[in-house]
Amino acid sequence: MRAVFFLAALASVLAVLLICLFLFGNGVPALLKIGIFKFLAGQEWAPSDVPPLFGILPMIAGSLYVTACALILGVPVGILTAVFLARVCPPRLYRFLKPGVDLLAGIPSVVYGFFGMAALVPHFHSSILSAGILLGVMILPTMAGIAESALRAVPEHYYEGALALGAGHYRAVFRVILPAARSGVLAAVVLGMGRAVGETMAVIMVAGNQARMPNSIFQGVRTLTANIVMEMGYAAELHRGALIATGVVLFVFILLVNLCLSALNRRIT
Amino acid sequence: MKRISPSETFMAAITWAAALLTAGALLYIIGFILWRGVPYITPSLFAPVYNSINVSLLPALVSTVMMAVLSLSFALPLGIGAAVYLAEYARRGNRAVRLIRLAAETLAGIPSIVYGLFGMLFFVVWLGWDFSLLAGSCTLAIMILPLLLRSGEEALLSVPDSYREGSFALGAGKLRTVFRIVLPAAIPGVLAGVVLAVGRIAGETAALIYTAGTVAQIPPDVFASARTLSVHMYALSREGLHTNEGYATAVVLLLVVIGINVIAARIAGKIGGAHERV
Amino acid sequence: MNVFDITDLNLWYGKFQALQNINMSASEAEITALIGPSGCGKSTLLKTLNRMNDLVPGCRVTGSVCLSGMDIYGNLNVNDLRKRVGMVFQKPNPFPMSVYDNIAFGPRTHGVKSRYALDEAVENSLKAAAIWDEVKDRLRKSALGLSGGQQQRLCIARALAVKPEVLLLDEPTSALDPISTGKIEELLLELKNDYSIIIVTHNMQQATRISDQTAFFLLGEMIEYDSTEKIFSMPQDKRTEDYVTGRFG
Amino acid sequence: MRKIGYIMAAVLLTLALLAGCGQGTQGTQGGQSSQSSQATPGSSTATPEPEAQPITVVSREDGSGTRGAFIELFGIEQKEADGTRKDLTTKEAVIANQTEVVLVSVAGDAGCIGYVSLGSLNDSVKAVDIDGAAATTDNVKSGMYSVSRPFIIATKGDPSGVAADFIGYILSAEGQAVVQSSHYIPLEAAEWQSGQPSGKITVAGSSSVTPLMEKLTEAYAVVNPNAVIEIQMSDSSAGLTAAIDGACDIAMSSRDLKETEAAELTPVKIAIDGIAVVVNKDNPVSNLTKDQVKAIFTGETLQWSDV
Repeated sequence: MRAVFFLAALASVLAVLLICLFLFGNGVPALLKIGIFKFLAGQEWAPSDVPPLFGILPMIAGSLYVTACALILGVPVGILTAVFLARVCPPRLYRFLKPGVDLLAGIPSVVYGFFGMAALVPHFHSSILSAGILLGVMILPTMAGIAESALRAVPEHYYEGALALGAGHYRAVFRVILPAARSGVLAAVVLGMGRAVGETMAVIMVAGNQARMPNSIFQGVRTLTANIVMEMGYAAELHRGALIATGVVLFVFILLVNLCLSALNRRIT
Repeated sequence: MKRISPSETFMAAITWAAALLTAGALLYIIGFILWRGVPYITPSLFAPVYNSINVSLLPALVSTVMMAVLSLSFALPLGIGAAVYLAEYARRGNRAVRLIRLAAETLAGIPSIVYGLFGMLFFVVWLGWDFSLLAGSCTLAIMILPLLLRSGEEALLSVPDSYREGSFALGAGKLRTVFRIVLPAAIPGVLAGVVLAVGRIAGETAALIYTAGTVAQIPPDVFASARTLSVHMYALSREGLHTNEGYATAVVLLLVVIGINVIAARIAGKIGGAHERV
Repeated sequence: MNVFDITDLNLWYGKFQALQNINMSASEAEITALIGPSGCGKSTLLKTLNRMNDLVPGCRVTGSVCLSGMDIYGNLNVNDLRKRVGMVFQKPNPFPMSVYDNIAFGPRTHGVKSRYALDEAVENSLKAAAIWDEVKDRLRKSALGLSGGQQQRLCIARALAVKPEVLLLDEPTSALDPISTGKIEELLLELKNDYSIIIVTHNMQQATRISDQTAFFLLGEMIEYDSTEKIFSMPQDKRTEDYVTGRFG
Repeated sequence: MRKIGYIMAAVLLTLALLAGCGQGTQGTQGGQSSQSSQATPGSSTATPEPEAQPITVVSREDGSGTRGAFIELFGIEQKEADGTRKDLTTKEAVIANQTEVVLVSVAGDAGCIGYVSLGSLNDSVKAVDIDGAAATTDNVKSGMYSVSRPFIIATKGDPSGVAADFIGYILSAEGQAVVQSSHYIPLEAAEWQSGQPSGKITVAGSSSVTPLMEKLTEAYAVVNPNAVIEIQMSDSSAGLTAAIDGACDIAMSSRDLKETEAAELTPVKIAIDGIAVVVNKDNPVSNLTKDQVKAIFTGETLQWSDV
């Protein structure tokens, strides 16, 4: 029976291998044809021109800026909300706030897109800032939900031990409970970041999607995922290969981040 | 007046402020959707057949439920099975565990459009399933697998060891202990993962457009193409012709997600008490 | 007849040797107490008797432990061993289920299906654990609602429900108040005629009150094993004397 | 202290809820629903006189049929003799991948300019005349309004069975009547009689053509009930590549076929759709020459005052 569980666990490894196989299989030939350096460092993206240009540096920069902005806004609020839900919230309020937060996670990204366009774009125009704020709100529920369950998993006697030493409620929560749930909270941040990097539909509507290097957060930008979604429909041969190669870049980027974080995580625990 | 240290009040303030911010964002968005969508919820919206004049969302609603059921029936056994292996069987540091965890974390990080690409290349083209409910739900199953695995493992690990020892001491085998004692006690945590997964399924558009297609019909069989509610909303609003019906769809989608959350919470409550029937 | 015969038993947790060549035997229908300072290996020995040590990664055992003549590390199925050798833990650990389901879990595990048989098993074991009167009208309620002393007696009832031959108790009363402790000690004295009992305890008065034989352990070795009166009145070994008179330990 | 905290929180939350609703009304009322009363014009922020306003250019994603036709008609696409092509649209242009996003962006920003299919035009924005000709279906039919592009369907080799019958229906008087009623420009009708073939075909491709195609399939279903037509909405090239791969029977495109595509597929023009250049309703500009539009979209003119 242990083998059956082991096979189930292997399913996720198998899925990653399959995705690698297909992405690299379709993306790498195009990457080699365009030239890795020209592809990664090229600042000009014009797939429909003849001869076509496939440089995705502006998109890489776009993704980094938008995700950084989203994390800066979303992570602190997300973790504090998780602390609030797990240890501070009065039960009466919790009965409404918790389903509300879960609901926020359920709202489709298209709706967030229209919300962003109606509420954020008029004030901040289509820019990194509006995309960052919108993504910050979108990753909030994912992080808060998982961080909260990590905080709740911390045994009660840690909290009581801290109180017994005269620590205040919040000091006990922030100095004892939060560090004890570090790996769960870190996982929540990783999942939140994954959602932020992966978000497409909402970002397309508020980010402006200009395929050039931005030089201020009030300027519009195009992210890697937006580039794929917008052009995948009509891309053919080399252009489609370039988009799949963009997918490969994203995939490798996320693999690297996970590797660093799991190494960091191991050194802490 | 008992003296509250300044750092206490500061930490209290930022925690309450964060919670208020989240609640504010939540209400602002809900208010926005309801205001824009509710006036356009008309009975015709729920007509059994979709056509371009009366853009009924019933086919999309049915497809969403079928999509959720199908992808959960693929992903849940795998996710829970994997969680049981990681929490109950695997030794702490061995390499297989680290490999599985890295794979799960990477899967969680992959953007939905990359799943769409993969789903199209593998399920639609290579396996020749064409645009279909099956291709869509398999792609979604892979997407929600890490969510279920992570929340399942978290829930299993939070079950105190004393329950396991108590069960073993009574001569119960490993299997019986896992299925009769550990899993029932972990159901609430697992269901939290299911709620998040359903939220993800209901909200997904990018991955589904390239795997399940956009045909507005109640899929007669698993190999028929179908559009979920959010794909329906995307398609409606895309051409600027039915934006209002798009918001009405959003309202219905919210109600579906709320319904699922409530049902899951009730099940968690009941099973959490783990009364074993004879 | 001896219920347990232990010959040249050694046990390691990875590199650390927790038990060094233990030779003892426990006889039927008697209470055997294991005493000694913390970390001396008495709990480790107890956990070896029903192979709960198998759950500890890196645990290695040599020598032989025989239950009524059969080597428990031989081809005896570990679940059957644990059915015949029940255990009660230091901290009460009822399952997050109703009182009824807690008690019925053991019999259900070992194939008892009929409703009538289960009801009877539950009632008898709760009566045997002298807690029937306190829980008979709340069998359907969660066991986690009971007090510490009641929960521990519930765990004893749960162990009795599988009709074991031996009952192992690992400092069962160290987390309980004196009144509950007294109740459990009276209970053990009653159970003595039906079950052989081996109890690990810090509480030397408890050992004198209820046990027939006592074994004194120090740093993984069994220093002395004799009848309880001899151990507490005329200990042979100086170290036993120092521990029993409370000079160290 | 706790009491005050709760009251303050409650006030803040209700404010957020109202703001959400308020924001709802100011957003534009997209779609043909002209009867909605709260359609307040213009953007929510009080912007200065549009004259001194910088121009925000909104364009469509790179391979959209609407964009392909637009840059060709206004000469924004530089074609060299040796076959090289370069799209000179300014890099600062906001890229919207949906018509609705163009409409909402233009309606939300006084200095914004974009282009949409004539069929999707609504009253939340204002269409400017091009070289003096108003953007109406009649002007396009008469040729006065030259900014238009064909809606094309393409099949691999000659169509047969349901596909052939359906195409015949579209080009017939009945089919062209449906085109007319959907605000597109019909072609001369051809004779056609339905052979009532049965079978299932899939039509895939351009999202701009999809609304018209849905109306056509519904009308055709009345004429020939035993045919089943499935529509997959994606993009022009996706439909064309799908037709080449045999994944769909008929492809829809809102732009002319590329050489590689024309080699494999036989195109059939089914309607003409004008492209309306749209600006914010507060923008006083109501007429632009082709060169002015080109200057704006290539980033030469940056202020509305220089137009």
